[in-house]
Parts: sequence; C-alpha cells; structure tokens
Amino acid sequence: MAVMTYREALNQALREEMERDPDVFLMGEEVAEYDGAYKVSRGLLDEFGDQRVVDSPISELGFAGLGVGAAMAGLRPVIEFMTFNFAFLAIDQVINSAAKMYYMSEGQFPMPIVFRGPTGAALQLSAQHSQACETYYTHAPGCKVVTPGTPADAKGLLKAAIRDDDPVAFMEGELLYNFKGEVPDDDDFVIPLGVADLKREGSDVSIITHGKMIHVALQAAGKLQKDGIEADVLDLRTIRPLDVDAIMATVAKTNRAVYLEEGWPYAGTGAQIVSMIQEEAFDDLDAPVLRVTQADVPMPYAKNLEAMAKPSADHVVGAVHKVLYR
Amino acid sequence: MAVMTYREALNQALREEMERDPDVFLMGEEVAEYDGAYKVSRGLLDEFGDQRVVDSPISELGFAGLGVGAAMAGLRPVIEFMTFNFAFLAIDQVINSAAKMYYMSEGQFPMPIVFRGPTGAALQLSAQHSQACETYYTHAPGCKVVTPGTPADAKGLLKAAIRDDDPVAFMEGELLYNFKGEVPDDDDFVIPLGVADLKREGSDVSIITHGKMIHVALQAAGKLQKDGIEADVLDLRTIRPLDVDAIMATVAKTNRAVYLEEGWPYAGTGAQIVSMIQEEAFDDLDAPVLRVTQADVPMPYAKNLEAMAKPSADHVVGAVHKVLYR
Amino acid sequence: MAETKTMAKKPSRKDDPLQEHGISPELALDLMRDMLAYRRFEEKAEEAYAIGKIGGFCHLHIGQEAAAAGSIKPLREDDYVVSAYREHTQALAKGVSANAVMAELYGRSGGSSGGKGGSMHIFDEKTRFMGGHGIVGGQVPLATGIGWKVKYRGEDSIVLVFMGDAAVNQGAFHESLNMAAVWQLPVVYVVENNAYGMGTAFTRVSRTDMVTKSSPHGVPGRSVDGQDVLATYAFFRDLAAEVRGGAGPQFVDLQTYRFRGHSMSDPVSGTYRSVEEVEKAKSEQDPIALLRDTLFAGGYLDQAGLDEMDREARQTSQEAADFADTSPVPGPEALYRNVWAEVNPNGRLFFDGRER
Amino acid sequence: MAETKTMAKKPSRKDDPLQEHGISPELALDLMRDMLAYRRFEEKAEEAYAIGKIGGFCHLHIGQEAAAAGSIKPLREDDYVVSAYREHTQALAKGVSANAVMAELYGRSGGSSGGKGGSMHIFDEKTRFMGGHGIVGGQVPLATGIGWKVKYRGEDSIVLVFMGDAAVNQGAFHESLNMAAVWQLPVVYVVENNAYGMGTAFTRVSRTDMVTKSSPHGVPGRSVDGQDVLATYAFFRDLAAEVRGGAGPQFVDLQTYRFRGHSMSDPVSGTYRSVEEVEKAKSEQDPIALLRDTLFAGGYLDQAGLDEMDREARQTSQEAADFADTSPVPGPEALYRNVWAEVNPNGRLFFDGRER
Ligand SMILES: Cc1ncc(C[n+]2csc(CCOP(=O)(O)OP(=O)(O)O)c2C)c(N)n1
Ligand SMILES: Cc1ncc(C[n+]2csc(CCOP(=O)(O)OP(=O)(O)O)c2C)c(N)n1
Ligand SMILES: [Mg+2]
Ligand SMILES: [Mg+2]
Repeated sequence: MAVMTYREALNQALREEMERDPDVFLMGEEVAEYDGAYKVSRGLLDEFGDQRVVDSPISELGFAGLGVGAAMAGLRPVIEFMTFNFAFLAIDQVINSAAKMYYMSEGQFPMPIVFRGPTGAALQLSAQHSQACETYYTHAPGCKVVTPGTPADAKGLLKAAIRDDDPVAFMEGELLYNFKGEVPDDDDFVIPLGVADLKREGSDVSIITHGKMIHVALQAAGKLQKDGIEADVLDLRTIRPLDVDAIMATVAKTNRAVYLEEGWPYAGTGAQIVSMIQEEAFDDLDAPVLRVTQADVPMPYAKNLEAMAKPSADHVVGAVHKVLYR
Repeated sequence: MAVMTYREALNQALREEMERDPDVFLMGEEVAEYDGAYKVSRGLLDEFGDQRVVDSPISELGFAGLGVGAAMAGLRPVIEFMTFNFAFLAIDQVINSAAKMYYMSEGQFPMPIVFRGPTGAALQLSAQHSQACETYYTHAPGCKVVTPGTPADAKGLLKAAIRDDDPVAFMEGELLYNFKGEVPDDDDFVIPLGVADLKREGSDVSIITHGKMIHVALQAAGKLQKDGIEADVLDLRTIRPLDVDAIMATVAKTNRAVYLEEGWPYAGTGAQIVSMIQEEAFDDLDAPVLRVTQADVPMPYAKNLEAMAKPSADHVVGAVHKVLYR
Repeated sequence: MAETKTMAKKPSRKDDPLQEHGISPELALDLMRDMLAYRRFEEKAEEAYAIGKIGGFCHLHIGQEAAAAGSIKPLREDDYVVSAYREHTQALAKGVSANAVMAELYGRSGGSSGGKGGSMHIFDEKTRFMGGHGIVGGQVPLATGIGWKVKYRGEDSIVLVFMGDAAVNQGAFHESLNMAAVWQLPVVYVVENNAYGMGTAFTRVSRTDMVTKSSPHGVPGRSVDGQDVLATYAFFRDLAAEVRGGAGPQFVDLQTYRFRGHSMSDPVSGTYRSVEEVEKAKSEQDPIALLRDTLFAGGYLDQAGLDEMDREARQTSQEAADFADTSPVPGPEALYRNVWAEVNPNGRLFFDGRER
Repeated sequence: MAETKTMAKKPSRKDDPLQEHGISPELALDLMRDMLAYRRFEEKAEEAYAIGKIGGFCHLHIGQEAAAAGSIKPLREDDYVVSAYREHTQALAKGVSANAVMAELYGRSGGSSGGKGGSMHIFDEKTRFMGGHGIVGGQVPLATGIGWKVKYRGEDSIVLVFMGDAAVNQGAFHESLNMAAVWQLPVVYVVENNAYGMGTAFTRVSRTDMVTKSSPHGVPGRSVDGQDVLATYAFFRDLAAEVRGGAGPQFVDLQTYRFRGHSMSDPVSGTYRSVEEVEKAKSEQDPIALLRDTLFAGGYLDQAGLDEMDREARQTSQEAADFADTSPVPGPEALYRNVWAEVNPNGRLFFDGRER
C-alpha cells in the first residue's frame, strides 16, 4: 500500500487510463499548462501532449458538448469542470445530450464520457462557489454519479468511471485534494461502480453518507463511541448506481439511520435514500430516518456563518441521539 | 364563476397584473407577434405594446439573465420559457444569480421575477421535450416553485407569483392549456403561495400530488371509490413554499399515503415529501408511503411506450392497494 | 467577403448552368431525383400526420430540398452530418433509407431509432448521420466534438452541421465556432437560413447579416443561394475539398425558404409572414421547379422523363409509408432498453419501483 | 475600426497630455489620489489575506487601477456599474466606502453585504454598484437587463459592465451583445483585457483580436490604453456622453495588465508568463508611475505632494482595515436572514429541520 493524496490518486488514475487507452483525453480550463486549477493533472501535458491534455476556453457549455460529440464519434473524453458550480452553464449538454443520446438513438451511440471536478463547499468561497451539485445529476436517468471520499476510492472509481460506457458525473472535493490515505499498489486497481463501503462498523445506528461527508460521519462516530453508541458508517461511494442492498443491510442491523450529506435538503440525495428506506425497510425501522444537511441557505462568506451552515459532527451526533430517543 | 380554459386564466392573470403595475413586462420567444407558442399571451402585444410584451432571440441564458438584471434594477419581469426543457440553458442565471442575489447582497436586491412555461410531457414530444423539471428549481433555497393544475389555481397563483418579491419558477402544463374550469369573477382573485388544496375528500388513503397529476389522482380516486376506497386528494399547488401542515393533516387522518408526480423518481419532489412524512408523522403511518412517478427512463417517442412511461391512474390504484395491504 | 458577392442569390448564369458549375447531366438528373424524393417523402409525412399516424412535433423541409441535396450529396460516406429537428430529408440525403426514417416518424420498431426518437431524433450510425437534436443550437457543440475526433485520430473526414437562422443567437454557436477556430477543426457550420425562426423574422433578432456571424471567431463566412441546387452542390463540393485539405472550420449562410409552417402544429403564414410572400416564394423559388427549367432548357430532361422520376419518388415514399404502417410498434421491453449502455453488476440504476 | 487606431496604445502625445485630453489639473490630481487609494487598499487586503483576516478567493486589481479610475470616474451617480470578482477598486471608484468594502472582505457585519458576500460579491444599492459576480460572464446578461430597465423607464442613466478577456468566450457575452444591439440598450461592455484568463493567454483561446468580438452583433468596438488614466478617462467621458445621447451599446477593449497572481492562491508568474514579462510591465506600464511622470513633467505635482497623497491613501486603507477588524462578525441570526425577500405567511420555505 502506498500513501498518497487524493490529488495524486486522481492523477495516477488519469495517467494509467490514458496510457491504457489512446482514446482517453482530458479537456478543461487550465488542465494543461497550469497543471489544473487544483493540480490534479500535474505532469500530464508533458507526458501526453497537447492533443490529449487540452486547455479550453471558458466555454463550459461548448466544451462539455464538444466532449459529448467526441464520445458519439468513439473517443472517451474526460471533461474537467474547474468546479461543478460552473457546470450549471453546461448542464443542458449533460442532461439533454449525454444522458439521453443512447436511449434516443436506441443504443447506436454509447456515451463513454466523464465530467469531473470538485463539488460542494471549500473555505469561504461564498454562495456561487460552494454548491453540492449531486441532485442536478442524479435526477435524470442516463447519468451515473460518483462521489469518492478517500484517495483509494478516488483512484479506483475514476478508473472505473473512465471505462464505463455511460456518462459519469465524477464529483470530487476541493478540501479532499490534500487528504492522504493508503492506495493499493495493484497497478490495475479498479473499484466497480455501485458498491458501497462500510467505513466503520457498529450496531446501534447507521450513519449513511457519501463524498467528503464520510469524514464528518467518522468524526461523529468517534464522538458517539464515547457515549457508548456504536455506529455503522456506510459510504455509498456511488450514488447512481446505488448499493441499495448495503443500505438495507445496515438498516436491518441497526434499525435506526441518519443520512448525512453536504448539500441542501430539498430533493437532495438524502431525500431519495430516506424515502427508499421507509419504503423498503419500513418494518425494520424503530425510529424515523433523519437527515443532516447544509443549512437551507445559499452559502454565506463570513467564516463563522459558513461554519454554522455546514453540516457538522455535532449535528450528526444530535440526529443520532434523536433516532435513539436519547 | 366564469368557465374558462387554463390558457385564458393565465392570460387574464398576466393582463390584470400588467394593468395593475407598469413595472411588469413579459419577455420570451414568440410571446408578442405570435401570441405565444401556446397562445398564453394572446392579445397582450396589442394591449401593452412591444416594450412590455417582447419577442426575444433564442437566447435562454441571455434573456433569463436580462430579466434578473431588470429585477435588480426594480422591474418585475415575467420571463417565458417556451418550455422548461429549454431552461437548462438558463439555469445558471436562475440558480446562481436570481436565487442567491438577495442573500449575497444581504437584502439589497430583492428578485421579483417569474420564470414561467410548461413543464413535463405533452404527447410524443420525445426525450428532450418531455421533462418534468421541478427538482432543478426546488433544490436550491431562494427560488419558489408553483405548479397549478386548474384554471382557477393558474390565475390566482400567477397573480401571487408576479406580486411575490422572490424568484418564482411557475410551471404550467402543455396538456392543461385547453383544460376548462371555473374561475371566480373577483377581479382581484389571488391565491397565496404555500396553501395546498384538498381537491377531494376521503378517509382511507391520501393521494398527494401537484401540477397536472391532480387529474390522474382524481381519476384514480374515482376508480378506488368503486372498490369502496375513499381517497383524500391533496393538491400541493406550490411545492416551495410547501404546505406541510396540510400534508401531515391528511396523513394523520388516513395513516396511509401515496405521492404521485409526473417526473422521475430519483431526488424528485416525492422523495422530499415522503422523507418528511416518515420523519414528521412516523407514528401516524400504518404503511410505507409509496411513490408513483414516470418510468425511470428518458421519455420515448413511440405512442405505446410513452403511454407506458407516464404515471397512470392504474399505477396509483396499484400503489394505494399496496399501502392498504389489499 | 468577396466570395459573398459571387455566391449571392441569382449568380449571372451562363447559357448552361451545368457547365458553369461543372456538374454532369447524370449528376444533375440525380439531384432532381433526390429532391423529388425528399418532396414526396415530406408530403407523405404530412398526410400521415394529418390522419394521426405520426405524432408530436413534425418539422417539414418542403421548399428546402436543394439545401439538403446540394450540401450533403457532395460528401463522402465517411463524412459526418449533424442536424437539428428539421432533418428528415438530410437523413435521406446521407443515405438513411426512406423506410427507416418514415418508420421512425411512425414510432415503429423498424425506425432508425426503433421508434424511440421520433421526428426530431433521427440517428443512423452506419451512414454517420449523427442526429436529429431538439434543443436549438445543441447540435453545434456536438459537431465540434465530432470534428475534434476526426482531428484527434488524424482522419480526413469532414463534419457538416446544420442549424436554423435562429440558432446563431445561442451562446453554444459562438462558443463552438471559437473552439473550432482555435483548434482548426474540419467542421462546416451551415445555417439553413430560411429567414424565420418559428414566427420571428431573423431581422427582428439581429442587427447584422447572417454571413457576419462567424467573424469574431476567425471562421470564414460565405453565402450561397440554397434554392439553386446546382450552385449549392458546386459550392459544397469545392468547400468540402478545401476543408478536407486543411482549410479549417467554415461558416455558410445557406439562403433558403420554408414553404410550410414551422411545424405541423403551426400556420404556414400569419402575422409573421403574408400569404403573398409564401406564394411568391413557392412560384419563384421552388428549387425543384428551378432545376426543372434548367434541365428542360438544356434539353437534359423532358416532361415525360420528369413524370417518370416523380412516379418513382411517389412510389418510394408510398412504400416507406406502407413499411412504416406494417412495422410493429416497439414491444414493452423496449421501454427500459438502452437507458444505460452498461448496466453495472452492482447497484441499482432504476428507481421507479416498477416491474421490468 | 478607424477609432481603434487613434485609441491604440501610446497615442502620440502632445507636450501636455492634460490639455490633449481636456483634463484639468485638479481632475488629474484627483485621479492620482484615486489610483493611490486603490493601490494601497489592495495592498492592505493582500496583507490581511496573508495573516488570515480575509479568506476564500481574493482577486486583486493591482496594476489595473487606471482602468477603474479612468472608466468609472466619468460616470454620474445614477449610472450603474456591474462587474465580476475582481471588483474591489471598481466599487471604491463608484463611491462605496473603503470601510464597507474592506469589512466585506473580512466577512464582518459592517461590510457592504454584511459579510455574507465576500470579496467576489460586493454590492451597494445606494451607489448603484450592482456586484460583484463570480460566474465568468454571468454579470453580462445582468448588465443588459439593467440597461433594459433604463430604456424601459425612459431614464438617461448608462450602464458600465466589466468582464475579463476570458469572458468573451462565454455564450452569455454574445447573447447579451446581440440583445443589446437589437434593443439599442445604453450599455457599455468593457473587457478589462489583461491578456490572461488565469493561466491562459488570450491568444491561446482566440484566433482574433479582442476588438473584433462585438462585430457580429452590430456593436461598435474600440480599444484604449488602460494603463494611461488620462486617455482612459477622456475616452470614457466622451463615450458616456455618446451613449447617454442614444448611441446604443458599445464594446471596449480596455488594455491593461495584472501585476499579481490571478487570485491570492495563484502564482504571479509561472509557465504561463515569465518573471521578466511581469517585471517589465511593472516598470514600464504602471499606471500610477505613468501619471506621476506626466504630472511631474507638467509641474502639476512634486515628490512632496505625491508623498502627501500617498500618506493619505495609506491612512485611508489602514483606517479601513482597522474598521474591518473592529466590525463585529455577523450574528448567528444572519445565517437565515435574507434568503427570502418575502416569507409567505403560509407554507414552509426552510427544510433543514434546524432551529432558527
Ligand atoms: C433551446 C430551445 N429554445 C426553444 C426551442 C423551441 N423551438 C424549436 S424550433 C424553434 C425555432 C428555430 O428556428 P430556426 O433556428 O430558424 O430553425 P428553423 O425551424 O427555421 O429550421 C424554436 C424557438 C427549442 N427547441 N430549443
Ligand atoms: C463559468 C466559470 N468558469 C470558470 C470559473 C473559474 N475562473 C474564475 S476567474 C477565471 C479566469 C477569468 O479570466 P478573465 O476573464 O480574463 O478575468 P481576469 O481574472 O483576468 O480579470 C476562471 C477560469 C468561473 N468563476 N466561472
Ligand atoms: Mg429558420
Ligand atoms: Mg484576464
């Protein structure tokens, strides 16, 4: 096992997949000469040249659509959004073109394209730069959504996403790029989409989450242990496809669950998963499933307000106490 | 009470609000000389002139943003999207500008703008023209979402939306425009946002829905009555603000609920409402709350497939039987 | 813009337009056959729509046949064509069978997309007809990406993308032309300029001429008379060679006129254009009549020959309608088919809780 | 493009640039005071960022002071200014107090947005400074809408909107200019052309000159030397009068240079531009030094006078920092305040289930 940052893990995944398949190319703002705004593509320009690592103009709609066209014609584009906040400009091409092409053409045009970049809040980037965008991509059939929270997951899932024949919104976290962790040395380490990962085992309550929130969940689980509460922490890793069996298994075990996510509550990922739990595991539930989310406001700039707005381990602990009727 | 079509009701609401307030103007594709693609703005150009009823280029992002700027400067724009399917191109201006402006400026710039047009499927318009887009607008705080299902609601709610100081996504239904119904003569008939309407009373089960699906729900309720099942049909009318009290009241009465919506299931409106019901009325529930939605596929063109894809009264009846354990 | 002039409407014809444009009699007759086939196909679709065999939005190309034949016929099989929703005849021109297109309009399993795409979404991978797209301007970045692939692979195909005059006001158009210029992609951006976007005259939504729209991107723009199929063919034949030779992206203002309403649900004329305007165009600018006159004048064709061609065209479209009519509707299993190209072994992809 | 030439860099100066541009000594001295104030303000922000008093992204305007003073100072109080995220000094120029801007950067309740907007979102309704927007190109349609309101109400204000050179590759830019041209809105679209979008030279993402970018829309485009504050002032003074007089929308290529990194988190130089290039610009193109030389040469100012001005500028920015430092952080009640302008009496608007 090598220890590396989340950034390095993504970089390795890109390098390995580009070496493996000449049809894979990376396009986005600042990905080449600048090594990426967050340095995820460091060194790739030198290694693969400017036909495969391409700096784009600031034209999100245009280069996202260019990627979709290239995928129709047989390439496997990796389109980097500097952050998903900017992808609102491109979402027409993701939903109306990429997610529907295979269906509208009755299978004539697979869409092996990855749209990747950070989602969610970093530090004090304010309302327009701090959105968790999962819901905009999970809602429509035809698009897969992947949200790795560790370096190993980042590497294994990005490789899987690039090899997948469907469009994948691959959502990273700006605050995760420097996060270090162990990554298997296996030079072809791929994690299949649709497999959740139990990041911590407990029997009293299930904390279910995805993306960078797994770290908040683990923090909460640590605090809870001090009160003698043992929590399962289930990391969904991919939210479409969704590992429903793993969700139902932890709920069947603990009979109590909290969904933690970084984004807004209304029609968030948690809403979907909570409604599925009550639908498919109604009799397993000893308490309602609660959700912990960002405060239901645009992200404020002020440090103290931002801290209040973000979901915290204490919020999770509070919700866990509620579902345990403590 | 006058009987009129949903189209005429919207037309009256626009005319009355434009007469009432010189700052209200209508802009969109084909709204002026063509009387609107669906004739909602018939006659308004002649009555108010081309400064207040304005044909735009096909530039959704541009004219949506133009509306937002005009609202910042004190006007009350009504921006028509020919359909919300095309608003994916404009959503950056709706979410990143309109929905956040008031907060980012700490209350300096209210955003009294209405984005309106049909959402959801009509008949055989295929994948890119048949989406129910509610989730894309309910998720982010700062934007209100209104979905009238009858002529009276269309008129009363559009007048309220135009008078509201927040951005409102006002979602109509192409298949509703010719639907006739009674509308109060009261020349200032306004329905406040956030008030649901019990469209039918029953005691055995709650069918909760919004938008054009109320008609499917009422059809289902009729069929259920034949089997001796009496259903409450609750029309939310506005899904943000959301009349939670009305939802919990019907669930408390029947202890069984089905959410019916036109769109896709994953992170749909139903997901939000079902998760709230289990959270806030856990002990009232005698069965899981089920959801009836569009088939989880892009809308196919073929008539028979489209009919299968749409949620039907029979789907609702089936779900009701399930929650009644019949 | 020198070329703009020479290419503009009504080029001063020499005695024989065929020679002027370097077009052989055989080719000219083929172009007549093609245009007749498109016209009769669309008329058949119109009939079928009227009796409810075709649903949804249906946008006819009647009046614009020369634009399709003249621009697509010069292409190679391995060239790509991308279009919007007014694409039936363009698909035919690229080689998609009339049966497959008509069956798609009927929503039948024999259609080019098995009936799941419909009138606005004709796709055919074999002939490289890349759709059939419904969002105005949405196909323009796609074509740019297809051009990217051609350059990426070092191939010598070219890409022809069609859009309407209203589409140039979409940001996607400008973003695409800029990228195509920066990367010198082999893409020809063709505006089928029929002067109206639905009910909006182009002059009401632009202060400048169409041909200028590519100027800020460094993409050359030229105009051509899209009702004159010989001029159009010659123009695209030469342009395709230039682009194949590395001339980079091009912009074309292909001037034409729509003889029908915007779609089957829209009026042919109204406040936005007068009956007289439409009738005048039909009598003076019908691309089929214009070619007929040329061919008659040159003695390449006579009435009997034309009638025979027309009989064939009507027969083909009738056969297409019969094929469509007898092609089975998609089976229920088609509903959930091809949502995903890869149904991962793990995890759930469908969430409607229905039986599949 | 005749004007392009006359406006291009290094106009042939007469003996006295003040007279050449019709600028009084008092005004010239005020412009010097303004630019010094901007420079010292940004340097103070830089300091405060380094010690963690300011967070997030912070984009400095150092090197571009003449662009702000020269374009905004000629405006009337009731004119509107809209900008992107590199807007601190533009806000100062429009009349927002240094205290309010600095406190906003600090995220304090005394800030122009009560600390909730931050560096990228300065808003001030009173002075008609309309933000402060973070999505590249996003402010351009907004400005178009503000211009729409001015025309709608028959007022004679004008709107100045700033964007970076990279923003012209956004579709929103082209859609906006087209609409402004069609409706003849009183909007001046100003590109602060500092030659780079983050690490990307404009020449790598465009094949044409900036000044051509408005051409397809029928919006006149001109270039001006944005490091020469006198030339810039004179240019915008005259242009504002034209637009107020009904000349319609305008496009300006305001040529300038960024002396710092893209944001506080980015390097000043690197692969994308050399240290030498930056140093050369600093020594030859510093707008403050250029004006100083002119004022010294003309005898309008001497070193002592300049030092006094600078002392004042430093003091103002120090006071702003002190104000910001002592301004209280927003109270917890601010978190849920102003999400909605109208909290409807019925229905729920917040869904996080938290106490408020
Ligand atoms: C983004 C978007 N906006 C609006 C529409 C509705 N619409 C379909 S075609 C059309 C007019 C397009 O006119 P033009 O581009 O000139 O093409 P033509 O129909 O004349 O071939 C409009 C407004 C759409 N399909 N997509
Ligand atoms: C739509 C969008 N894409 C990307 C970004 C990230 N970003 C912020 S500024 C910037 C560069 C803009 O450069 P330019 O327009 O030249 O303005 P300058 O910073 O030079 O003033 C980028 C890529 C963004 N904020 N919005
Ligand atoms: Mg047209
Ligand atoms: Mg720049």
